[in-house]
Parts: sequence; C-alpha cells; structure tokens
Amino acid sequence: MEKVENKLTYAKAYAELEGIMQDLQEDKISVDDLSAKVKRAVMLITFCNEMLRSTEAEVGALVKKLGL
Amino acid sequence: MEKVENKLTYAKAYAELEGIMQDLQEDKISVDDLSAKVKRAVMLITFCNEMLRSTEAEVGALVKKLGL
Amino acid sequence: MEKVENKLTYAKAYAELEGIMQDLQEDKISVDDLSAKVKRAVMLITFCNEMLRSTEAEVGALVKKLGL
Amino acid sequence: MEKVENKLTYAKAYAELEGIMQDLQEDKISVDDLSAKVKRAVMLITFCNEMLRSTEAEVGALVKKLGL
Amino acid sequence: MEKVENKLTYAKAYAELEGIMQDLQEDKISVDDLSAKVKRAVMLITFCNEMLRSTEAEVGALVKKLGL
Amino acid sequence: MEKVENKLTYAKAYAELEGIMQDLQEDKISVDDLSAKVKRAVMLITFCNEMLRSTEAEVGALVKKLGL
Amino acid sequence: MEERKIYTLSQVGNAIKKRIEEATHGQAFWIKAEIASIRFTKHAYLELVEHKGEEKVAVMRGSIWLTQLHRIRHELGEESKNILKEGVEILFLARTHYHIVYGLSLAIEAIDLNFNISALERRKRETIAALKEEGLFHRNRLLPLPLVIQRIALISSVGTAAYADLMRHLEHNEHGYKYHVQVFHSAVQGDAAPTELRAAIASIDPQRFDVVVLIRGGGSKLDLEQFNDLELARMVAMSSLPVLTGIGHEIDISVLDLIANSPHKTPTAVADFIVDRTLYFETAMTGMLVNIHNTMLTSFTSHKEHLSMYAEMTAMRPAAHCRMQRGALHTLTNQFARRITEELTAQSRALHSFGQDLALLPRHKLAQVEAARVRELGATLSALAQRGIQQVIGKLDGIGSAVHLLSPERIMERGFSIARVNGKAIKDAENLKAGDEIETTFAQGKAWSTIHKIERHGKG
Repeated sequence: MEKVENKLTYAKAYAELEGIMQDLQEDKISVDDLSAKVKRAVMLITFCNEMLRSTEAEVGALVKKLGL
Repeated sequence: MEKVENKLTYAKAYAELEGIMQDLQEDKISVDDLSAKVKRAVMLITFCNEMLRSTEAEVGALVKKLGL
Repeated sequence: MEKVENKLTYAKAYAELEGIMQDLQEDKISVDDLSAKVKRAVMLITFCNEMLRSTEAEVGALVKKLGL
Repeated sequence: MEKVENKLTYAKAYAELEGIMQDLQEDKISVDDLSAKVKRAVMLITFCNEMLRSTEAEVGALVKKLGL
Repeated sequence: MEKVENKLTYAKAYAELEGIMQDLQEDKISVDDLSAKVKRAVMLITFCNEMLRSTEAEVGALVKKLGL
Repeated sequence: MEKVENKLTYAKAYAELEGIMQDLQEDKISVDDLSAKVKRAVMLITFCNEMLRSTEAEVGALVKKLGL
Repeated sequence: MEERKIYTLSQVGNAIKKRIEEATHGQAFWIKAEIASIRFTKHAYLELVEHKGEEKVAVMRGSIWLTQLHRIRHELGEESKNILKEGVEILFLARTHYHIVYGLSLAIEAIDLNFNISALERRKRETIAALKEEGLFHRNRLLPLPLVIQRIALISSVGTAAYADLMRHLEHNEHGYKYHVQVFHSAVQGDAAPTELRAAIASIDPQRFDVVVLIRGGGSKLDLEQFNDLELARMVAMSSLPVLTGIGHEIDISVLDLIANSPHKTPTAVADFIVDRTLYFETAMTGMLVNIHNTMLTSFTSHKEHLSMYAEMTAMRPAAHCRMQRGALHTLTNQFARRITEELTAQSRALHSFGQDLALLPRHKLAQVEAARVRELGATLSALAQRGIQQVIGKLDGIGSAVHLLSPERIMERGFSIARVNGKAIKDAENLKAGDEIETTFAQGKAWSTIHKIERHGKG
C-alpha cells in the first residue's frame, strides 16, 4: 500500500470496487484505463482481503486466547 | 490495561460488549471498524475475564477467612 | 476492625448483612462490587461471630465465676 | 449505672432480673442488648451474691466499689 | 512505438482509425496521402492490437495475483 | 522521378492532367501546344501510374502486415 | 349489855374446828383462788385471795405439805414454777384444816394444771378478739416479707441458749451469708418481760432493719403468757417491720405467733428460715441467670447458625455469580466470534465474486469485443485502400486513353497535318499573306511551301 493510500478504508475500497465492477459490467472503461482499473481493483480486493484476513486472524487469536 | 481505562468497570465493559454484539447483529459495524471493534472486544473480554478471575481469587481469599 | 467502625453494633451489622445476602441471593451485585461486598460481608460476619463469641466467653467466665 | 440507682436493693435486682427474663422470653432483645442485659444480669447477681456475703461494714465499701 | 507517440492512447488511436476509415469511405484521401494514411492506420491497428494484447497480459497478470 | 519534380504530387499531377484534359476537350489548346500538352499529360499519367503502383504496392505490403 | 357467856380461845377454837370438821366431814373441795403470795420452806405456804375488781373479797391461807409438794411439782412439771407463784389463779383440791394456834388454812393436795392452761387460752382468745376488733390481727402478717432478710432487729435475752442458737445458725450458715443483727435485749420471761419487750420494740428504727425477730428459748406453756400480752401484741401488729417469732414452744402458740408475719417454733427455725429464704432468693436469682444465660446461648446459637448460613452464602453465591458471568461472557464471545466470522465470510465471498468478474470481464472486453473491432477495422482498411486505388487507377486510365486519342500524332496519322507560319500553327487565313512560307508537318515528316493565294471565309 502506498503512503497516500493510508486513508483507504474497507468501505471506501469496497465502494470503489463496486464502481469499477459496475463500469466493467457496462463496458464503460476504456482499454487505456482498463489495466489501471484492474490494477486498482486487484489492489482494492487485495487490500480488502488483507483486511479481512487480519481481522479474521485477530478474531481467531481472540477466540484462541479465550479458549473457546 | 491502559491507565486511561482505569475507570472501566465490569458492568461498563459488559454493556459495551453487548452493544458491540448488538451492532454486529444489526450489521451496523463496517469492516473497517470491525478490526477496531474486535480489538476492543478482545480487550473488554480479557478485562472481564481478568476481573472475574481476580474477583474470584479475591473473594476466595476473603471467604477463606470465614474458615468454612 | 477500623476505628470508624466503632459505632458498629450487632444489629447494624446484622441488618447490613441481611441486605447484602438479599442482594447476593438476587444476584443484584455487579462483579465490580462483588469483592467489596464480600469483604464487607466477611467483616460483618466476623464481627458478629466475634461479638457472639466474646459475649459468650465474657458471660461464660462471669457465670463460671459465680460458680453456676 | 446511674447514681440514682445507688439504692439498688435485692428486690430491685430481683425485679430487674425478672424483667430481663421477661424481655428475653419475648424475643424482643437484639444481640447487642442481649449482651448488655446478660452482663447486667450477671452484675446484678454478683452484686447480690457479694451483698449477701458482706458484713454491714463491708456493704458500704462494696456499694461504693460497684458504683451502685 | 516511438517516443513521440507516447501520448497515443487506444482511444485516440481508435478514433483516428475511425476517422481514416471515414475518410477512406468518403474517398477523402488523396493518393498522395493514401499510403501514409494506410501506413498510419496499420500502425494504429498494430498499436491497438498491441495495446489489447499487452493490456490483456497485464490484466491477466494482475488478476493472477488474486490467485483465483 | 526527377529531382525538379519532387514537388509533384499525385494530386497536382492529376489536377494538371484534368486541366489538360479540360483544355483538350474544349479544344483550347492549339496544335502547337497540343503536342507539348499531350506529352505533359502522358508524363503526368505515367507519374500517376507510377505513384499508384507504388502506393498499391505499399498499401498491399502494409495491409499484409496486419496479417488479415 | 346482857349477861354473857365467855369462852376461852381454845374452847372457841375447838368448837370452830369441830363445826368445820362436821361441816366438811374431812372432805376435800375443789377451790379456785389466786395466789397472793407463796413462801417455800420445807413446805409451801400460800396466801390465797379472791378479788372482785380491785377489791379483795376473800383471803385464806393455804399450805402444801412436803410430800404433797413433791407430787404436785411432779404433776405440774415445768409449769410448776409458773403456777406456784404469786398472782396465779389456781384450781386446787384442798381440805380445810383448822388449827387452833394457826387458824384456818387450806391444805392443798392437788392442783389442776388444765385450769391454768385454759385460763391462759381464755386470755389469749380475749387478746385475739381485741386485736381483731381493732383491725390489727392480720396487719403484720400482711406486711410483705423482704426477699432477703439481712438486717435483723433481734429481740432476745442475750446470753440465753436461744440467742446463741439463733446467732450460731445465722453466722455459721453453710452458704456464707452475712446477717446484720442488732440485739435489743429484753427479758422474755417473768413479769418484767412484757414491759421490756414493749420497750425493745419501741426502740427499733424500722428504716435500719428488714425484720424484727423475737425469740425465746424453750419454756413452759404458761411462760407464753408474756407473749399474749395485748399491749405487746398491739405493738407487734402495728410494727412497720415484719415480725418473725421463734418463741420456742412445740405445741402451743402465743398470740404473737398468730399475728407475727412469720411464726416459727424455735429460734433455730427462724434462723434457718432466714437462711433458707436467702438461699431461695439466691437460687431463684441464679436460676433466672441460668435461664437468661441459656436464652442467650440459644439465641446466640440461632444467630451463629444464621451467620454460618450467611458465611456459606458469602462463600457460594459470589463464586456462582462469577461462574454465571463467565458463562455469559463465554456465550457472548462465541456469538461475537461467530458473527464476525460470518461477516468476514460474506465479505470474502463478495470480494471473491469481484475477483472472478475481474478475471472475466476485462479479458472478454479485450479479446472478444475490442480485438474484433480492431480486426474489422483492419479488414475495412484493406478493402477501402484497395478500392480507392482501383478507382483512381480507372480514372487515370480514362485520362490516359483520352490523351492518347488527342495527341497530334494520332490525328496526323489519320491524315491531318499541321501548317505553321513562322513556327506557329495557322488556324485561319486572316493574317496570312501571300508569299508566307508554310511549314507543314505530317505524321511522317515535314514539308515547306509558299502561299500564293489567300481566301478568307467567315467563321462557321
């Protein structure tokens, strides 16, 4: 993640992803932008996944800690 | 436990936990907050458990004095 | 027994104990207060027992002295 | 004991004892009072016993000593 | 691709191509220019193809990262 | 192609040709000039043909490149 | 004075003696009389008297001969001294005996004891009746007897066995009780007794004592006479202190015994009564204390049980509460973890779906849509380029043909030739003049000629 992205949140990322997906579905993205958009989408998905994974890990750790 | 938390009580902690749970049940918590909430919840649960443990220990020690 | 408690009487102690017991029975005491309440209860019980024992001993000695 | 009681007689002592017994029988007495009453009873008996076994000359000293 | 062409985009290329095609359709292109135009068109098509191919490759690579 | 003719284009040539043709059709050209004109026309035609041929070849080669 | 017969004393004496003996036939009579005085030598000599009020109505001497005296004393027993004394009215069996020297006397042969005793009883009844009439009879009896009798005003004759007995029993009681006894000495027998007793009672300060104890050692029945004294009885009845008597008579009781608050047979009995009463008091007090103590112990036991129950609750409930809380916390944590996992899974699925779309949609766009379009453009380009060139070639071919047809060579081949003057082709004859040299060009070769005639025509 770049520094300028440190304000990125899951919600923002998800909303952006949905926008990109919408655009993709409606063929609104030019070929020129496609790669960048996909790159962005991949980044966003990765970011979101990362976030989910870390949260999951935390919850896992929590659950483990609590001996559930 | 941090110093700022020295006003935290079991009742407050438990109520906050219930609140978090309620929010979770009602899908009010975004993934972004989820992590923070999980951390908070872990802290609260740990606090509560700690409190239960220490209370149990204290009570045990006190009750021992009764020589039952 | 602390000095501030020098006004404590068996009746007061017992009444307070009954209150605490009522609360205990009804699970009205929060975990936060539990330890303090138990401490108090233990003190009161000890106080009452002490009072009974000492009175019994005192009176017993006096009665013995009378050769009864 | 108040000064006005310095005329404690066998009859008064007896009556007082009877009163105490009456009170005790009616379960009206708290432990605090019970102790006091029993102590008082013991005192009364002690007084009587000593009085009964005192010579006339000794009685004055005894009364003084017991603060009756 | 030459350096001066680094501003060329798929969209521009495609638009230019469509212009050329239009001109061709309307016989607007002189013989003198024809060759150049065709050459240009071929270049543009090649560019577009290249672009599609590279974009696909890029996208493929990016998507691959998602590990789907 | 001669060097002095390097400014000659198909369009110019064709235009000149058309002028000549016009003149010829309108019998504006004297016999004295006619020969020259015709010669010129022939030259021009030859030039144009030459150009066409080369253009055709070029286009063919270019299009071939597209691998259609 | 009439003539008188004079008798000697002895004549008279003997005559009286004879008449008396005739009258009595030597019989003995039961006679009631008071002993005015009695004098003992070997025998007893009495002066007997009969009173009517204060007035003596009869006086007679009496005697008890030694043998009789022995028998009578034996019969009267301990009462003999109470009966054979001055002032006592007796019923006796006597024979009149007239001695001419000593005169008339009654020779007492027997004394009826019962007469004296019933007289005692009668006087006792009189006293009782008087007391009852005065409302004094029950007065002392109704006084409450102190629970403990410790301060004792003792009316007794110091030095008597009765006194000693009482004091011994009081002082040497087995319980160690101490009694505060003040003795008011008084004779309890003899004629002085009533007076002394009254004086003794009068001198008692009721504030300083719990009771008055009046004792007397054992004595004859007629000795009780002193205790039937009405005045004395009045004082006793009026006493503000309860009076205890121990007058020491087994069978009969005196008036004092009847009106006393608490009569006892003997001084010892009084002492024992007092000690017993003290013991009773102490026992009662002790009993109450034991009772109180037991009540306290019972109460304490019950309290201890309660406290023990509370202690158990204090030990159990908080632990149970903590367990319950832990369970709740556990459940909450489980729910929490499950809910978050659900949420994460849902999000993960959505992201996965995005990823899938991302894998398909751009590729589709690129490979299917855009590539086809570009390919089509290429084809179009090829076609259009070919077509354009062909069109131009056609046009050019037409021009070429036209030029070919218009070329002078082609025209001249058909027989036309070009005439020129001075190098210029001639279109009319206007400017020509004869003699001008004309150059004629043919398809094949040239020829030069000179004009000799000119004709001019208008156009058309």
